[in-house]
Amino acid sequence: MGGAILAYLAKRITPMLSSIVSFLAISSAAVVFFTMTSSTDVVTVSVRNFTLQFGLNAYSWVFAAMVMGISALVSLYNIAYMSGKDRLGYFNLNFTLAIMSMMGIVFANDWISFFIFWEIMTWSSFLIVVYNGIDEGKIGTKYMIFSAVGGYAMLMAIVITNSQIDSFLIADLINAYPTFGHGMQAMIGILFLIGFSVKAAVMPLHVWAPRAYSDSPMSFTAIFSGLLSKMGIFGMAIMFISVFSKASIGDTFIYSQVIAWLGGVTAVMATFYAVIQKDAKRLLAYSSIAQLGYIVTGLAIGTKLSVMSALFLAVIHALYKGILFMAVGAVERQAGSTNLEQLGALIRKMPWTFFSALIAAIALAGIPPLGGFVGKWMLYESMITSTNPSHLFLVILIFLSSTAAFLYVYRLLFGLFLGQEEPEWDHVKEAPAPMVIPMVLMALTLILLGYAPGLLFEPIANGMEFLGFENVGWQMSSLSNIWGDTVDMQYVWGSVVTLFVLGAIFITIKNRKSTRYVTTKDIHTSGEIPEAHENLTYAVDFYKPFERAIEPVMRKTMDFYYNHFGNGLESLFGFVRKIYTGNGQTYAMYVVIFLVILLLIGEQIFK
Amino acid sequence: MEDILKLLGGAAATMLLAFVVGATYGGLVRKIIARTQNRVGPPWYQNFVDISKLYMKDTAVHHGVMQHIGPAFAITASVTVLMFVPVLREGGWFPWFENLNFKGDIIFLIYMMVFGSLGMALGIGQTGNPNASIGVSRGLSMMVGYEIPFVLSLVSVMVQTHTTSITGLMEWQTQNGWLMFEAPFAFITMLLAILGMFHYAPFDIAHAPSEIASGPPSEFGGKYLAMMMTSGSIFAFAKLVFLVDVFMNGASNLVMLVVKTLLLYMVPVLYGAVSPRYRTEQAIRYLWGWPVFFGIIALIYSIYI
Amino acid sequence: MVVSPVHFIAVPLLAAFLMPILAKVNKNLLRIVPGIVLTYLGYVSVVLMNRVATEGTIIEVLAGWSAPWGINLVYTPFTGFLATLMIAMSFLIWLYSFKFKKVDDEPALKYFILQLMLTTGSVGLVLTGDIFNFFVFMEIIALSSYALTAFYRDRNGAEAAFKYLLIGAFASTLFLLAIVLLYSQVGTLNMAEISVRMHDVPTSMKVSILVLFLVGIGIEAEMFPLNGWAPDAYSQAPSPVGVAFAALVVKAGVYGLVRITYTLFGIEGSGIGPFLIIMGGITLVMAEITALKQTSLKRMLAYSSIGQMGFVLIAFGIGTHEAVFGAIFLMFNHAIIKGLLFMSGSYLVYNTPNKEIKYLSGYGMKMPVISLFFSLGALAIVGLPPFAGFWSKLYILLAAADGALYGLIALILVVSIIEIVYYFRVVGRLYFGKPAEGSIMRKPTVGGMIAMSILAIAILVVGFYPDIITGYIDAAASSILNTDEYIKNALGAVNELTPVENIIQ
Amino acid sequence: MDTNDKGVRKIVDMITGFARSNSLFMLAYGTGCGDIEIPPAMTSRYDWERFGYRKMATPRQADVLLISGYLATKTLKRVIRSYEQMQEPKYVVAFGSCTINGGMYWDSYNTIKMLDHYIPVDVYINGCMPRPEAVMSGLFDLQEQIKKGEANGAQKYRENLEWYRGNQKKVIKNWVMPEYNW
Repeated sequence: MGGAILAYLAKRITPMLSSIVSFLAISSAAVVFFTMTSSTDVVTVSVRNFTLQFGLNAYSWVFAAMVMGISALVSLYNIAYMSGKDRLGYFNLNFTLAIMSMMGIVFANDWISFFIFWEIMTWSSFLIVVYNGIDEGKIGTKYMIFSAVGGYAMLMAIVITNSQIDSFLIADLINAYPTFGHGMQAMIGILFLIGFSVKAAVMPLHVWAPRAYSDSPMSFTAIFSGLLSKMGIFGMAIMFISVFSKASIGDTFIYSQVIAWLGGVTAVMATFYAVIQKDAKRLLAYSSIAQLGYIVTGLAIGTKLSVMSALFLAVIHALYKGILFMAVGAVERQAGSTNLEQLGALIRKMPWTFFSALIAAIALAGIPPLGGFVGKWMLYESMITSTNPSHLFLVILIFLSSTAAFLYVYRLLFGLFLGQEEPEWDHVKEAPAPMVIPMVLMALTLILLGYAPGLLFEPIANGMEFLGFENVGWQMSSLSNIWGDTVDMQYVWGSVVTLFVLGAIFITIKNRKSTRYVTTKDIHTSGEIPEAHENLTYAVDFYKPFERAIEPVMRKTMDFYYNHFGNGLESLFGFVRKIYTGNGQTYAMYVVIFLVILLLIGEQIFK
Repeated sequence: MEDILKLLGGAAATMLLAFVVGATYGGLVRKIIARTQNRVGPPWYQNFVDISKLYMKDTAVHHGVMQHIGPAFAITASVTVLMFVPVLREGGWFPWFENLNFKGDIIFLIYMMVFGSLGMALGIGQTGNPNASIGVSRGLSMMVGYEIPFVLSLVSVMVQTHTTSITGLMEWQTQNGWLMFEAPFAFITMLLAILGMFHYAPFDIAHAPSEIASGPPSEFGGKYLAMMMTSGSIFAFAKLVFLVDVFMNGASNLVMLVVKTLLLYMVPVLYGAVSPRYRTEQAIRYLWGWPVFFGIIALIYSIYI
Repeated sequence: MVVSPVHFIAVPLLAAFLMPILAKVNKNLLRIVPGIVLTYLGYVSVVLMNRVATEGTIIEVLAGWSAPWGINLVYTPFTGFLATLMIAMSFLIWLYSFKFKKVDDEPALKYFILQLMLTTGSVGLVLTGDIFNFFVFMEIIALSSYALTAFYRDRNGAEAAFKYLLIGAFASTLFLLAIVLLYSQVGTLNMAEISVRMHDVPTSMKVSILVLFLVGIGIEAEMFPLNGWAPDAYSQAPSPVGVAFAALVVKAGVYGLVRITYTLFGIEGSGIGPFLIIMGGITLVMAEITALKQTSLKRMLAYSSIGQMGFVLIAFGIGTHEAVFGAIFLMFNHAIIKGLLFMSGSYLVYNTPNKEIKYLSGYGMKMPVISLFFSLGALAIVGLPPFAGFWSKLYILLAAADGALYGLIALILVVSIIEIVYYFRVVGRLYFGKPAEGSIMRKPTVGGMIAMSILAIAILVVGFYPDIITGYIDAAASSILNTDEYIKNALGAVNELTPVENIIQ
Repeated sequence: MDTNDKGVRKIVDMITGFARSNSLFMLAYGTGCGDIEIPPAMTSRYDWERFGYRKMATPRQADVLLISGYLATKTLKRVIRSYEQMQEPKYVVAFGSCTINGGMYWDSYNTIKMLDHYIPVDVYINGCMPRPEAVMSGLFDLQEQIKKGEANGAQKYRENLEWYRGNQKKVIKNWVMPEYNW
């Protein structure tokens, strides 16, 4: 299996390939994957004195399936989206590399190959981030720095682990972790967590994310925020569930608390930032950070229900955020702008895009009866039923963020698709089929998962049992917490769908003949007649009141501090480099001084 | 088939009840406000007249499909909430009022309650009326304001009673007494929260009458407005019943139900009848002030009791 | 014909001296001869590598004189590996600079001669088993480097060359002094014998000799603070020479350091290991910090290669087999990667005013291939998988972890983050922004393209399948670590002529 | 059931008439001095909410267009637009002598004398100004008409739209009224 992926990797690099080739490659890989998932063979590649293992297990199957399915669809979208752009080869090479490296990460059985693919993912995504050539705020460099911090923290943890237990296998770490000393456990745990938190954009390490998401081409951002960030979740779940739970020390409890609260704070702050954004891409980028915050919190709480909800949300988030980014990409490609304050009323021009975006938005807001609600419900229940008081306060944080999420969800739909129609956007057409089909397919998947979440519970439950939970229970379409309280999705669907259909039918047939459509210029304007060019839509500073209300917490961004830190370092280095004066005598003097010093203290140094 | 029929019949009966009571409450509220302003006020059945008149209006214009089905969203949400809320306490069931009470729980209801407003907001958004959009922006912002104390109070109640289903809550109350007294801080928080929830003054900035022309529903007339008013009265009733179930152990018969709900309803109404209007950010700051404070006390109380 | 290590010295020297005459015959011979010579040497080295792999160390005694008076060449796996590497690199440099100057102007003559001399010097320095020849070859390197640094006869070149000369003079003096002292103590110049007799040298004398050696060779090895000459030399010399410095001179210096510390004095027990670690660490940090603040591409590359050398020193200081393996691997990687970076970088900045990075905006579109090479090199040298640089870094880190030097690991990783910053600043700039008006791109020569693509392919291959060379490197590492075997081989060859004891009295 | 059956028709009409007449949502178009008489009618002295009257802010929701005081040609355009945005059944109540015959502006060059030529008026209330009692009695008349089914101004307007349009275009020189209104 891993061998197949590696083969694809190698094959990618040879030709400068077009989008179609990459789509074919990815989809064929997907087909290969979904057809031979049963095979649990282990491919080993041996390098000098250690061997790289690739294999599939119940847990990684979830992520592998997610990556494969979604990236196949997205690469189909990619064909139409990238058509007409230049340097396609460059883009698609990295695009495919990133996806394949994700597969590599998921398949890796040992830390070395994990790290190798992790870094490939990092630099290929970096090259895509700089593809558009936007360099506001040095975002590419920033992304690279943060990823490097994370990656190297992980590398350090890996080599230390190897020095402890002479093995790179993930399983061996899991088994050996309890035997380490406390300091060692703490160090390895923290280093790994830093490594994963960067990709999962947890609060203090999230600075790179918004711009990196919004500046890279949308067809990649769908992957970037949907899947690539999930790799951090992938690792984190292993750490939290398999490793820390076995730890002999109490302070893993502290980690989980800290990380859980960090996740909560991330969710709230990112949501607030998302609410006040003016650009659709930026809004979605912040919202991705917020959603990842939920997932991290769910993992950190670590009960059966919360972990299940976290993994469920991970998959669902990949779906709906993929749809939303693709929809925004479609709007960007068709209308040439993503500014929420200028666009409007595209619903009549791009109905399919609107439909899928609507479904995705409902799922994102966690409103029943779609899949998003299932994940959120499990998260809340797991927190409320948790024995740990701090989770009960955390649940308020999460609730705040998910209530505020309605705001930006509505802002997104309203800004792009609703509001007054204007001659400026009359030329806009519906996106071509290759872009629409993936969106609609994924939307339908969301609906299906809302009706029968069990389809997704099954693999997740298997994965969790692999990770070390006992008998994770799940029903096909009803949720239940440990207090035995249930929500029956089928009845919810029954009532919602019946009522909605009844209501819609009633409202449509009620004196149908005289009901008519009038343009959005025909509105109550106190008798005034709006000219064709004047736009009466209220879209600028849509949430100004809310902004004013939350203004106290928004004064300083984390970015601000990082920039100051960076500038400080730069100036320090500038001072240090003065040692190299570029003057021959100085250098000679250095030599002499060095010689003298060594001669003086040589006795002490060299026995 | 049999129970399907029972379900539908029960649903219809409950809807009818909810509509009647809700609309009557609406009329009473208008009457009460009129009294506080030293007027006579309309007859109690005024809302029925209005709604039926609106249903009878001939023409109806809409600005697109979302506005067309927006009211359908609203009525779906309110009736679904009604379906999942036990109208009468166990034992005192009218045989057909047991709708779907065991199929959902409080978290689900909290989310279901915002479903309608969001669907409405989508419909309103398509009208392109600036006043309507302003109303939506204010309304959603204020929703963030009052959801927090609302949720705080409910969470503390759930923690205290170790159940998240309403029927469970009611069983707990039949054994240990009303949560209104068992969880006093939670109740205070809830009272403060519903001030915001029912959108009466001082929290009526969302559809500020005569400031932004009748706010979000500006462009809705005829059957659309009628449907919104229907769902509004049903929704009000459903919310009241929900609160009564949570804090006053439901009601065993319709009379008690009416009394309790009316008592609870009077809080926002009377408070609103004599209040001026908050601006949005003031409202949010207010709702995140004392209510949240009490809510946190309630949470601590419920943890360490 | 029978091949032997002697050819490494003899052939290029001969060629170098013949070249002026050949140039009289036909200008074109001038640029062809080095190619032929280097190809032949490559063949020789490959043959010898295989022979070494099978039969073990080869000792070649020159001119019938036996050790300790005679000159002898010791071809161990380690030295052999380095020699092969150097010859391969200088062959690529020759390819790269094939059309370096127009045929009819006379600097080309100098250039090729000097390059050959440089190669001779470094290969000889690596191969010789005799401390005085060591010094001689060091001088050959130094002289040719001075000349090459000042190759463009402009002010900067002259200044750089003068600095280099100044410091280099120190180096030679101290080194010579050390040799004299050493000879006065042990009465032999053969390294093997020296290491045999080292233990009965009084400590203070030993230390002072060591210090002199360290300083002398440390200058060549670009150890902080003795590396002031390097950046100017790198950036002022013609770009192929920069490659030569990175690939040959520095490697020779490091080899000298290692040979002296490991073989003559012995690493374990003595405080040399920690000393090397500390000095390497300081060198690494200082160099990378300084590189971060550079505005000129070549200077940046120069400082970065200093940093890499510090990294190598750290690895040698750790001194376990893993570490030495990593160190040699890193030397190899650094040679090829930095070669690629210098070659492509010099094309990038060929026309930008004083080689500043900030003029490189958008070259990615205009010179796609070169930019691709540069990015590849950048990715590889900061040690990102799946490129060559990753493995060496990984092995060194593993060794450090085994030594429980967690602080050191953290230091290395922090420094590599700095490295990432300044390399990716350049890469990012290459790929966004618009090229400045009227920036003329220089079309790379065919030879240059071939050389660069060979290097790039080497990087990729080693990255994807490191086992292709790890075998040799392992052998090299064990050979450098195993001093006794070195002595046995070296002296074993000697003993047939004169037994050790009658040398002593 | 057969809606043509007399009895059924009668009952239906009765119900509709009752409902429509007892909840009049008013869009008050107050220009000039007339509108000052509305607040006393609304507030505690006369309190017309007793009869189910109610002020509405938007024409979409209103049944009655309450035109008070004189109309200039400029304001006429707004009135027409508002009237056309209202949804049927809709009624017009004009009060104050200015709306009847120009009143004290009878010789003004840009005051609308005969409002009836431009939009159909169901009830005129005379007086300058009519006191709240007068206003309410006028509204009672309107209620009676609605009950009897005689308040069909909108129907009239729809039937001879051309005539109304012609009159409107005559007085309104720069006619930019968008056609989507009606």
